[in-house]
Amino acid sequence: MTSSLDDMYREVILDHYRSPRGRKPLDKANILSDGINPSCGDEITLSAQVNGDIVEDIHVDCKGCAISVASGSMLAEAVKGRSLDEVRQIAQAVRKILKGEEDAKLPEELEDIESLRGVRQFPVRVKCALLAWVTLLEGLDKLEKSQTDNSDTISTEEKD
Amino acid sequence: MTSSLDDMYREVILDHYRSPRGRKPLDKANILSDGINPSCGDEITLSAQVNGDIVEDIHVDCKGCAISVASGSMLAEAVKGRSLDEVRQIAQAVRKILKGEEDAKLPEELEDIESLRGVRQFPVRVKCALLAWVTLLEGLDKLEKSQTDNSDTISTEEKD
Amino acid sequence: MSSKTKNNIVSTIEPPVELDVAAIRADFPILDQKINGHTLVYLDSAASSQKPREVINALLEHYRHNHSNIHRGLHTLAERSTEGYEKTRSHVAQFIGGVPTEEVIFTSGATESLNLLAYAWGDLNVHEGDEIVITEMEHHANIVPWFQLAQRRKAILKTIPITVCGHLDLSNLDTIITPRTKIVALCHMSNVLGTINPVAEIAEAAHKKGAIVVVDAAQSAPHTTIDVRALGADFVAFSSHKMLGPTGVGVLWGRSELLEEMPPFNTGGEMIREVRFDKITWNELPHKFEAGTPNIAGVIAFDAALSYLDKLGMYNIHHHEMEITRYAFERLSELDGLEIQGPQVVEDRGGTISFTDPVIHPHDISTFLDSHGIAIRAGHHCAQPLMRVMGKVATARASCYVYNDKSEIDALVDCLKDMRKYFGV
Amino acid sequence: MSSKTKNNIVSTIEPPVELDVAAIRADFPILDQKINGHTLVYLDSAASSQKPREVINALLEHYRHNHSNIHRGLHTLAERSTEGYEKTRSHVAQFIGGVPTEEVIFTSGATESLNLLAYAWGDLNVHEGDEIVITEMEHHANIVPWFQLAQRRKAILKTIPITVCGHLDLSNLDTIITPRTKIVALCHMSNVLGTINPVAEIAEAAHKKGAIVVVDAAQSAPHTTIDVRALGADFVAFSSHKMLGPTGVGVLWGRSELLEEMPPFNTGGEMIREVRFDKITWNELPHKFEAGTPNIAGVIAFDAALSYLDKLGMYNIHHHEMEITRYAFERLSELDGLEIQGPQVVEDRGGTISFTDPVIHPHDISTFLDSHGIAIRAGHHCAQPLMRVMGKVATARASCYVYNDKSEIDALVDCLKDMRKYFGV
Ligand SMILES: Cc1ncc(COP(=O)(O)O)c(C=O)c1O
Ligand SMILES: Cc1ncc(COP(=O)(O)O)c(C=O)c1O
Repeated sequence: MTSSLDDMYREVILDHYRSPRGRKPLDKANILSDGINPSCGDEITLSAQVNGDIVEDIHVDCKGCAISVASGSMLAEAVKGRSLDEVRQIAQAVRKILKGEEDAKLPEELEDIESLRGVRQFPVRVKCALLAWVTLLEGLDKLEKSQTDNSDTISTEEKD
Repeated sequence: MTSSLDDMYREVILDHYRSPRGRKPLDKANILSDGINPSCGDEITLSAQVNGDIVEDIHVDCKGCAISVASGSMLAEAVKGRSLDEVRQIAQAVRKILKGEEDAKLPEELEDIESLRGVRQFPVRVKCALLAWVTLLEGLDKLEKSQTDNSDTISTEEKD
Repeated sequence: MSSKTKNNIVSTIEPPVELDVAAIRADFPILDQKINGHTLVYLDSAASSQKPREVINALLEHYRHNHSNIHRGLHTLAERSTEGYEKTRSHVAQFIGGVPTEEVIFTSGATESLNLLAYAWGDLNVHEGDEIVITEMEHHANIVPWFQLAQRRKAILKTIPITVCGHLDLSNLDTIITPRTKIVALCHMSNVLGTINPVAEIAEAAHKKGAIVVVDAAQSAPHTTIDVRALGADFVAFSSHKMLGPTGVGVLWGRSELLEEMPPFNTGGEMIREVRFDKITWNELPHKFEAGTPNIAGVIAFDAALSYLDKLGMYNIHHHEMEITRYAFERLSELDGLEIQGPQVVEDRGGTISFTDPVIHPHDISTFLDSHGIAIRAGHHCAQPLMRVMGKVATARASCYVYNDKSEIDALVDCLKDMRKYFGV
Repeated sequence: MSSKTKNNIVSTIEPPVELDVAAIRADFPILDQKINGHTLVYLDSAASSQKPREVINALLEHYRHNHSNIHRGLHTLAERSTEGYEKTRSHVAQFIGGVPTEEVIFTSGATESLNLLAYAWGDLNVHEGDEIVITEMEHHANIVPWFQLAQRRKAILKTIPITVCGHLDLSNLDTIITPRTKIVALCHMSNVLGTINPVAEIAEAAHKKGAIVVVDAAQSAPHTTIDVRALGADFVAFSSHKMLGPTGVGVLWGRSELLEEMPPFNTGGEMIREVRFDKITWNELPHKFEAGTPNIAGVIAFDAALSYLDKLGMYNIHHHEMEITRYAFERLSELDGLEIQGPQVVEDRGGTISFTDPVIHPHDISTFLDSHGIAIRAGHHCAQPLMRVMGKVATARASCYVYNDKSEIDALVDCLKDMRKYFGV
């Protein structure tokens, strides 16, 4: 077993992989965002129920590798109950961490996510770890756009 | 001076090059054929006056290298006064000689042309030596076609 | 060379000669290295093959002694380079069944060969309402150019479906290929399923309806004897880099009648006869389709790759890979639930084995194997539509070639077992 | 690297560093050989340059240790190959003036780069009655694709004429480039005349009329500092093989705004995002334009070529070639009646010298020189329209590069004198 393999597949990652969080589909959602990783075929569907400013619940359905599944599971755990601003900050911090920017900071209680740093040794897999977070950011952007768009508020729920 | 250079530029070739035959323009012509060698820019204009079955006079205007000029000059010398059939046979024999077919035969009095064999050691130059002869063959084909074409005999003279 | 000719003619009656894999491996310098502390086991030849010393040396020799631009030059180096380049063309012509040399066009790869066709033959001959038929098992290189052509010409793209066993389903061929069909484009061997398709049979059906047949031989040319006429193909495309040759070199073979009538694709130097600002005439075949300075060194070294394949014999290579595949099937069956895509009968397929674990994702399989020195590929293998038909997001793919042996299958299977323990699933 | 940056910034004030040609020659194995009994004098670099050991070794190293297909792979060799390939992309981006990496697209050569543009940008943006402006001194690669585009789109091809001295005649630029002009395509340096064109000035005129500017830098990228932004270019094309790199590799640089709006050219693997039989989406830049397996080894070795050029310094290289050209002009003037085409002032030109003898045809010059080990080119140099303008059928062309020195000019001139005796004219 080489050490770099264990660097990537840390115990906490394997744990998220084996029992991913946020797998329960939602009845209602006002964030709905799909992501694919064209180079390897990972697919993710992310839906979230936002109430006022707070992400009340989130559903992450990820068909992908241990890294993308674990990353999606960590995301589900991390964003639930947080404000949209916080969520955006976390997602951006994870993106920075995965791109190797050392100064990116996460709230202390989210140190699980720090374990994704090990993925950086596997450049091709960085995309897998990123997928969920990028998809989330896109979903947030869409939500924001639909809210600031005065003409016609798009209800993402209707997309179902 | 390497020997293969002298193989190509034999004395007889240099002689034809320095004073090419058949340079006098014709008043009338019923064969008119242009040739170019696109890979190197050689250009030839060949016109001949055919009376009955006999090539009475020929004009070869060649802008090209020593080999193509000498080859054109040899052509002018060789075909004048011969029948169309003979001319065609000679042109085909030269083509064979230049393509390395050993059994190609030329009338004895045309042994000058044999000196073109040396060009075969310079594959890129074979095209130069061929140009005049291929252009002649095309001219003969055109003439034949216009003669067998019952509908409308094309007078190549008018092209001037 | 003689073994090649022999194989072409009497391949089905003479017994194959077993490859001396140890000797072959010694010709491939790259194989003699450790990856992550383990001896490299290279099972990714369907993506790109490794190169024998002869090919590497041919590149070296070219740049050390002979390099120059070709065709236009009158000096010694230009002649050497031109001669080397044209020698490969003759070799290719012979390698694919003995076709006229001028029917062999060098491109930068199978992908460019297929694009050339879609643009140059397609735009000339495909009109509104016409049909282009491909199959569900095509590589993107044999899908996207036709999709784009169909878009440009308002034509219809149709597909021949596959059966659950990974064969083409020809039961409705008559309704799929119609008098409106202009092109039937299909792979000779699938890069995912390994399936060898009955090209000649389909070609006959296509020709009856007046369609031309384009064969993507990217996966078959490296592994089996190719006789383009016997296949009934009108055009055939393949890449050097998958058959022991350098990257950046591909072949398009086409029947000269068709090539003659086609306009050029890329234009520029070499492919013209005469250029005026008001009129341009094209050079003769094959130069009409080879614009600009080609991959001279690559083409020249490709000759050495073909010679290496000739020496081994394509029939022997195919047989060798069938043996390994048979063994791999046997050993992989030790892994419960592991699913192998494509034909289960080795006679119907090449040595490209796609598989999925019921739980572990192909990426994780690949990363885990790599950490033990084993190189396989994981993903959609540029065949997303096929993945969708198979109901998979991705597969793991182990593909073998002349330098692989059964001990490497053992390494693969043992490592897959360790992997299951590691992931604890 | 530092020397490159230095040259880019302060090139006009710092004195050039003289090239150590003896040391450079030792890096080029091909130069150490006899041709027809004479030491090779290679004066044909404008057609294709020779390769230093570093480039040859990079190819070797790739195939001996690192080869795999790129981008799609999750194993060590795939990562090494991908990393090497992308490293060259960054290097090119820096080499041409520090542009965003995703604006650098690898092609098979300058010719393909220009074709890509003519098809992908041209078919999208050029409409009936629009104008495409080129110059009289273009290489066929920068004529024929535009001619074809004009034919396809019923557009008009116009040319900027040249003066008797071999410069562009810009006196009527205002009437040549009009509001209907969509594309102005011109070479930075002529491959026949050696002329360096005032691209920035023409680009300004073109942009004022709303046209885009395409620069054929095939002859300048090897010999001078290129800053694509300073040139005012929208697209720039060049080839690796003319600048110490392998054959089969080219570059298209383009402004990302323009590249983004363009459809892809070749299609297939790698350049897609998602493929369904009814809908296809494209990958992001630069991958959208790189379909299929590229010339991986060639691109990787191209990095070594750029490093070699960086080390010497483009400014020093240009200066070295000006010195040789100056000397060549001097010595060639000893030959009565010998006519040199193009600018006679070395500051206006590169080290590519076309000449004609009043009597002896360029082919004969080339063959005679070759028999004495001297490699030059003879012919129309893929610039037939220019030849017609100059009233020549062909020219002889001697072109120099980093490994040439003045003693080789002496050899050339002495041999030309012998030649006149030999032909007795
Ligand atoms: C000015 C110019 N443009 C374009 C080209 C075409 O380059 P390539 O043949 O490498 O595609 C050349 C080289 O011959 C050239 O000299
Ligand atoms: C079946 C098939 N067709 C076409 C291609 C494209 O070949 P290339 O990428 O060499 O152009 C491939 C290789 O990936 C393939 O497997």
